[in-house]
Amino acid sequence: MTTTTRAANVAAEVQGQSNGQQGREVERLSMTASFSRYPGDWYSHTDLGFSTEDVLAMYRSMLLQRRFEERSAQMYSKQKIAGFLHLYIGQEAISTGSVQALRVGHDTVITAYRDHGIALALGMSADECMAELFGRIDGCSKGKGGSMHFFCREKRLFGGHGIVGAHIPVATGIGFAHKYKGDGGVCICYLGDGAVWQGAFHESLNLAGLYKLPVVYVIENNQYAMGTSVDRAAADADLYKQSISYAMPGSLVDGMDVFSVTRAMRDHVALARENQPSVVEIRTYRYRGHSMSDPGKYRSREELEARKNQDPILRLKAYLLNGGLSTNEELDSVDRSVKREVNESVEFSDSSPLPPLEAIYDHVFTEEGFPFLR
Amino acid sequence: MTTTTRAANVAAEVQGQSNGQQGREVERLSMTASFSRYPGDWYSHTDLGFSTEDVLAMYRSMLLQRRFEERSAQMYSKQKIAGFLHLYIGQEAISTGSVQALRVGHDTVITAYRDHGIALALGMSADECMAELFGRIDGCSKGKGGSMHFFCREKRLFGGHGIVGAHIPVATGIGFAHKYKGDGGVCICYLGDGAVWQGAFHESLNLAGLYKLPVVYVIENNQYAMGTSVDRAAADADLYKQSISYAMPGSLVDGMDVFSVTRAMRDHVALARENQPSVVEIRTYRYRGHSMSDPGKYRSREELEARKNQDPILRLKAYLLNGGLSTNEELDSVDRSVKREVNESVEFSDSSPLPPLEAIYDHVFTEEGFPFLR
Amino acid sequence: MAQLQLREAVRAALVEEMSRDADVFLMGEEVAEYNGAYKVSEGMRDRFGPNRVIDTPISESGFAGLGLGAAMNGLRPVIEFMTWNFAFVAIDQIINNAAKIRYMSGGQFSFPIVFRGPNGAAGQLAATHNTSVESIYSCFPGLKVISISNPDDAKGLLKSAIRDNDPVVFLESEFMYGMRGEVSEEEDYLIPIGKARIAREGDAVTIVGHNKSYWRAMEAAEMLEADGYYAEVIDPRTIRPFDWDAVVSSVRKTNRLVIVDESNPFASVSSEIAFQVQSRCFDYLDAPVRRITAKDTPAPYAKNLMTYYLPSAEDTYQACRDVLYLD
Amino acid sequence: MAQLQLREAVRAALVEEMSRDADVFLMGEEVAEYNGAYKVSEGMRDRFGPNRVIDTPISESGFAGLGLGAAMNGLRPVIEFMTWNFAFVAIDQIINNAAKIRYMSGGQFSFPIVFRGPNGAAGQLAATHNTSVESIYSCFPGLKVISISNPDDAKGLLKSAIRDNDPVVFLESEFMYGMRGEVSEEEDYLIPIGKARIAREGDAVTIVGHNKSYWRAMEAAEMLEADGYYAEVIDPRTIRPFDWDAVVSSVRKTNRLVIVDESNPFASVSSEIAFQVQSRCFDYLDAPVRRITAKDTPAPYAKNLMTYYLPSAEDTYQACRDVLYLD
Ligand SMILES: Cc1ncc(C[n+]2csc(CCOP(=O)(O)OP(=O)(O)O)c2C)c(N)n1
Ligand SMILES: Cc1ncc(C[n+]2csc(CCOP(=O)(O)OP(=O)(O)O)c2C)c(N)n1
Ligand SMILES: [Mg+2]
Ligand SMILES: [Mg+2]
Repeated sequence: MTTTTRAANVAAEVQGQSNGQQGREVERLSMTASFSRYPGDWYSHTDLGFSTEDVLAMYRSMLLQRRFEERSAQMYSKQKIAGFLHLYIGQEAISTGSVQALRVGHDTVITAYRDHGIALALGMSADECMAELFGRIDGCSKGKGGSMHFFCREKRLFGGHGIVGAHIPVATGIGFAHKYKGDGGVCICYLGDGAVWQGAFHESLNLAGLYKLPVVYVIENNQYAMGTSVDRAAADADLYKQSISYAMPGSLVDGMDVFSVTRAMRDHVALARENQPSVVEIRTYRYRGHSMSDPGKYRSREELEARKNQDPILRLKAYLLNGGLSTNEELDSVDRSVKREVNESVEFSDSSPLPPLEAIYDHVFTEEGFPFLR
Repeated sequence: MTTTTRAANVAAEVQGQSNGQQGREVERLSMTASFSRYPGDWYSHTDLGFSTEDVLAMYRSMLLQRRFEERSAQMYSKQKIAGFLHLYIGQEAISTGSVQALRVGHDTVITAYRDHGIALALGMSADECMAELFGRIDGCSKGKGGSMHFFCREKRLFGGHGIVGAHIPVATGIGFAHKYKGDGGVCICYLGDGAVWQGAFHESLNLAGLYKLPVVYVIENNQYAMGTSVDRAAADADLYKQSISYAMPGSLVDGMDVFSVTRAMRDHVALARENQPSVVEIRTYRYRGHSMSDPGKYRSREELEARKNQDPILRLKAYLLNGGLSTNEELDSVDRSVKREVNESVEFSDSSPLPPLEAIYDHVFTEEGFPFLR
Repeated sequence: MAQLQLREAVRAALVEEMSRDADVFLMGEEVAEYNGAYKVSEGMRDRFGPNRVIDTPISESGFAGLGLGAAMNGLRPVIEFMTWNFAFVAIDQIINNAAKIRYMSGGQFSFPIVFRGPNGAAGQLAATHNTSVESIYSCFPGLKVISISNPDDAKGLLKSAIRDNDPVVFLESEFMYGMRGEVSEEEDYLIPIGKARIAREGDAVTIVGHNKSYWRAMEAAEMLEADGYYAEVIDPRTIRPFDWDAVVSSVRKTNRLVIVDESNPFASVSSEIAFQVQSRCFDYLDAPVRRITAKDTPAPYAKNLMTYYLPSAEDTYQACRDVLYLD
Repeated sequence: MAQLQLREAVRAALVEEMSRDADVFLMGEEVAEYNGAYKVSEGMRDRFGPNRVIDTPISESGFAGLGLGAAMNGLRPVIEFMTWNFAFVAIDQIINNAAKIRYMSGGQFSFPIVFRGPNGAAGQLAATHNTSVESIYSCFPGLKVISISNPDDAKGLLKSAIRDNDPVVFLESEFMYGMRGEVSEEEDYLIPIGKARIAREGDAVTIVGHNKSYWRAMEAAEMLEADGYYAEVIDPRTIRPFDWDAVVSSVRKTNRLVIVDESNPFASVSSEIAFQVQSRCFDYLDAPVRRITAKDTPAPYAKNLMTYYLPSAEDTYQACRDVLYLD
């Protein structure tokens, strides 16, 4: 782990000892694992080589995700949007922070159904994202996917996936192809704390470790899988430790600080570029219910409020203001511009056509003229 | 792990350190795992409370498995037996050793398709086992299962299973039922080194750890899964370490010494009786090919010969003779009696009838008169 | 008769059977503290405690297999899949272990277990969240498959399924959980597995539909009645074993069969019904067996496409008119 | 024409396509150092190196998904399942990811991938090792399904499958790997996906059979010829898309159809063929469509039971006589 210069690496050697007698050891029990940690409030923007503009752009990115989703929640109540709508609100530092570590358009990204944030952070337009939620042909998946299935070939967002855990092997293969082609790309695979307990996670990590694939497995630990808190699902709730079984580096990151996420993801992406897969657990929090129908009775109001005080956007705002990098006026105008973009995306989507009925047969196969049963 | 009195327990604390600065720790990275090891040539029979008769019985148990399988290999070439035939030869110390830790008929056992050894060690008769291989109605599974699917309700052998890894969740549930019913039983789940990389393993261990189930997961590491050596399948070839991710105890055991196996299994069964699941990796070796059709080209003759020198049966024989516990004559007569039993089982099976054709519809459902499509 | 929502009827069956038999337990994602993703198990954890109403991690293969082991070792598990779409990661446990271990053991072990959850379309959830699985599980001898269309059947058949000593795949529906209907208050109300329900008598055409499709069949029958034709509507309720006699006698009377089946068409339950009926009613059929199914595509998200995707009452009605040679 | 074993024909297709296109690779359990559990890939690791012929751990879900990701990111994987029985633990990857992601992405990503391996009965291996999976995968729009019966088709169709830009489920057979047959030596021998082969012309009855069942169909046809009746035998070769025209025109000529299908009967490929034929040939059929399938039970171990379990040429012959009303 030569690249994690600023993070402490702790290597543990657990050695078997003979059973109270000496000199009769048959095999030595040993275990090596390395861990890093990326606490919050640790890195300054200059530590990370960011200009003021860079930081403002990150602020805007996070705010765009926030406002986009607040607006889509409204549109959901107006029944402009249907199906499931899983909001990313509270987790925006992860998407925005990790994009700082990527070569967008070259490196690949794949995630689960809570995918609006990463889509916007990668630079997909609010228009195409909102239109997808509306189920219109200008949507990023042409109205075929909806909220859970945002895709963008150009930005190399490989989805948006709804079966918990099922995209993890796919990520492993995306990384495999990077290595096979030697294109220098890496794949970032986001997954929820709940997805860790699918067999697919275990199989994928072993394959990645065995074949030395350029993949970073990022566990977005927002403390809950629907109503189940991590400790009610996990035999061991420290998810970063999962890396040990595959002889991989693992890190624990404060996901409420976009700079910590940036630092961690840069380190792990650098490892991946050297074909060392790894695990990153980013601790974050989802403010909203699991999806629109979830009243969230499984947690206390106090817990929620306490977490909201760590809001990644407010935190970055305070950083900008306290550090004299920006002013309230400037940040207000960012807010206005973001709101305008989101409002326009709603108008855009409202006027985008529904797909024609015959489009139901499009995109099943690449082949034209497949003889469907009718 | 209060019960593993004779085994050394090593607890490792991996603590996160601050990143070169002090007093700004956000979270502490910590990891606790305990390991034990059970080397060979370590335990005497008196250490384990065995009488000479006990040891002779263990010797006979192992020899019965060996001769039974040598004979079934012959019967396979004579086409009395068909399908796959996976021999356990070389691994007999595991079955016989672990049975010493069980309350047979009360505790439950489940394994994969390499199941003849454990069946005989549990006290199933050579007759019913051989008849099953012959596909006759007196077989332990009435000719429905064959080599891979030995079952015995009475001895609580829950199979013999052919889909790699698929019986591990079943084991977890067998253990669940022991705990639910409060019957004090524990379940031993044997699996191969190759089965570790199925997702089912990961899911099961997490469930067992979370619900605190009385299950011992025993990895029979015979170095190969078909032609794939452990290091060609594993990101980390120390399989006992898998226990860490589930905050469970793990042990490494010399599988060529029946006493080491006994000691380890007693300790782990004791843990299970206190509802602490655990992982035991027993290192062993399979002398024969994976199944009858495997010429075993993936390993050298030298490797094979070196391993044969550690033969668990020869080792116990030497122990018996060197320790003056038995004589060549006595052991020869054990051999003769075993051979007789095996020969008789062949005769028995040859004269056992084939199932009648209408039996094809039996045992699909418990219900009588199910309206099958015909 | 009580008026219950379908979810309440399912719950009533669970509660009655768990009260009756301490070996019955309920396990699945969010069934306990959350009271069920679709509130089927509301209040059950409080009533039976956390040892009998058990939340799981998202490990379908793991907890489906756990249920099987528990069944093999003397318990009677009810395993809830949040939806049947999520059971595909666990299908090996169901079609290899649940369906076959009893057979391979020569009958020594049995599997009194129910796998249940909502099946089929559930709205604009796109391709992976709208699968109808009945034909998949019906393929495998060793499983019983039940698919219910109303609260009364839900209660009576789930109770029978829990008492059955063989593994049962029990298919409900998100869309129908809120549907109210009369439910028998008979004590120990058990509906036999394998018996169809003749929901509406008629002589012009037989319409077979299960689960949500049953309602499309009923709507079509009403439309047809306006034309002066009486359709006989059959809800098979159990897919395996299928009540062939019910369908065959009806077709021998009406000489026409239309099947509504929400599955994708190829090798679906509708295909099997067509095979059996053409085989058993060859000389009685006055028209080819027709079927209305989901489109031969994955399920789309967009609202209009999703409506188009599903079998409709209109298409069913038109198919009835076709086999009656009315147009 | 070259005389090749079926395994050699499969290998020839793999070798040719891997030589032609560096993006094609082969991955699976024991495919490399062991030269394939059934020696299909013998010598291929030596020829193409360990980066293109790749052994995997026993992680079907993991490496099937890995193949899908690789396909999505520009490669053309061939994923071998040691047998299709072992693909059930990976079925979610195939039926949800392979079949549906392209659709959900609005056509942005495609999956040029072949999943291949032996399917169906393979002898006295008992219930979990003898499953015929064609109807299961054919259920899911988004997949193409090919099932071959001889070396020539194996080569020509596998080459087409590897070049196809959509996911293909390719079904071989342990029992047939050693079977020899003529294989075209045409350069770049491609057989189009979706076209049936009329293996034998006749006018008395149409027999449809794929994979091993094709040979039962041929045997039955010969037995029938001894009686003076000529059966037309059709090997569909591709199950999805199915060549309905071939079967329909044949049945319109023979007025009779017998299907041999090694699957368990319920909702199998035979059911779908029956549906389609009764629908498209209603006025042509002189007898009900008959089918000979595996028994409606799991596969047993005992030799006599296993023989009884599988569809036989005798039963097929008898079904032909039945639809000809000969007895
Ligand atoms: C295989 C599978 N099982 C269950 C579900 C239902 N489900 C959807 S999201 C979810 C919780 C996932 O939690 P987590 O992985 O922590 O992600 P988060 O929602 O917190 O982002 C569940 C159980 C599913 N989609 N797929
Ligand atoms: C899911 C699945 N995949 C593949 C196979 C084929 N297979 C049978 S045994 C085996 C090797 C298993 O090795 P291991 O677990 O080490 O057990 P051992 O044979 O050494 O006892 C394989 C790949 C299978 N039966 N099931
Ligand atoms: Mg979560
Ligand atoms: Mg092994």
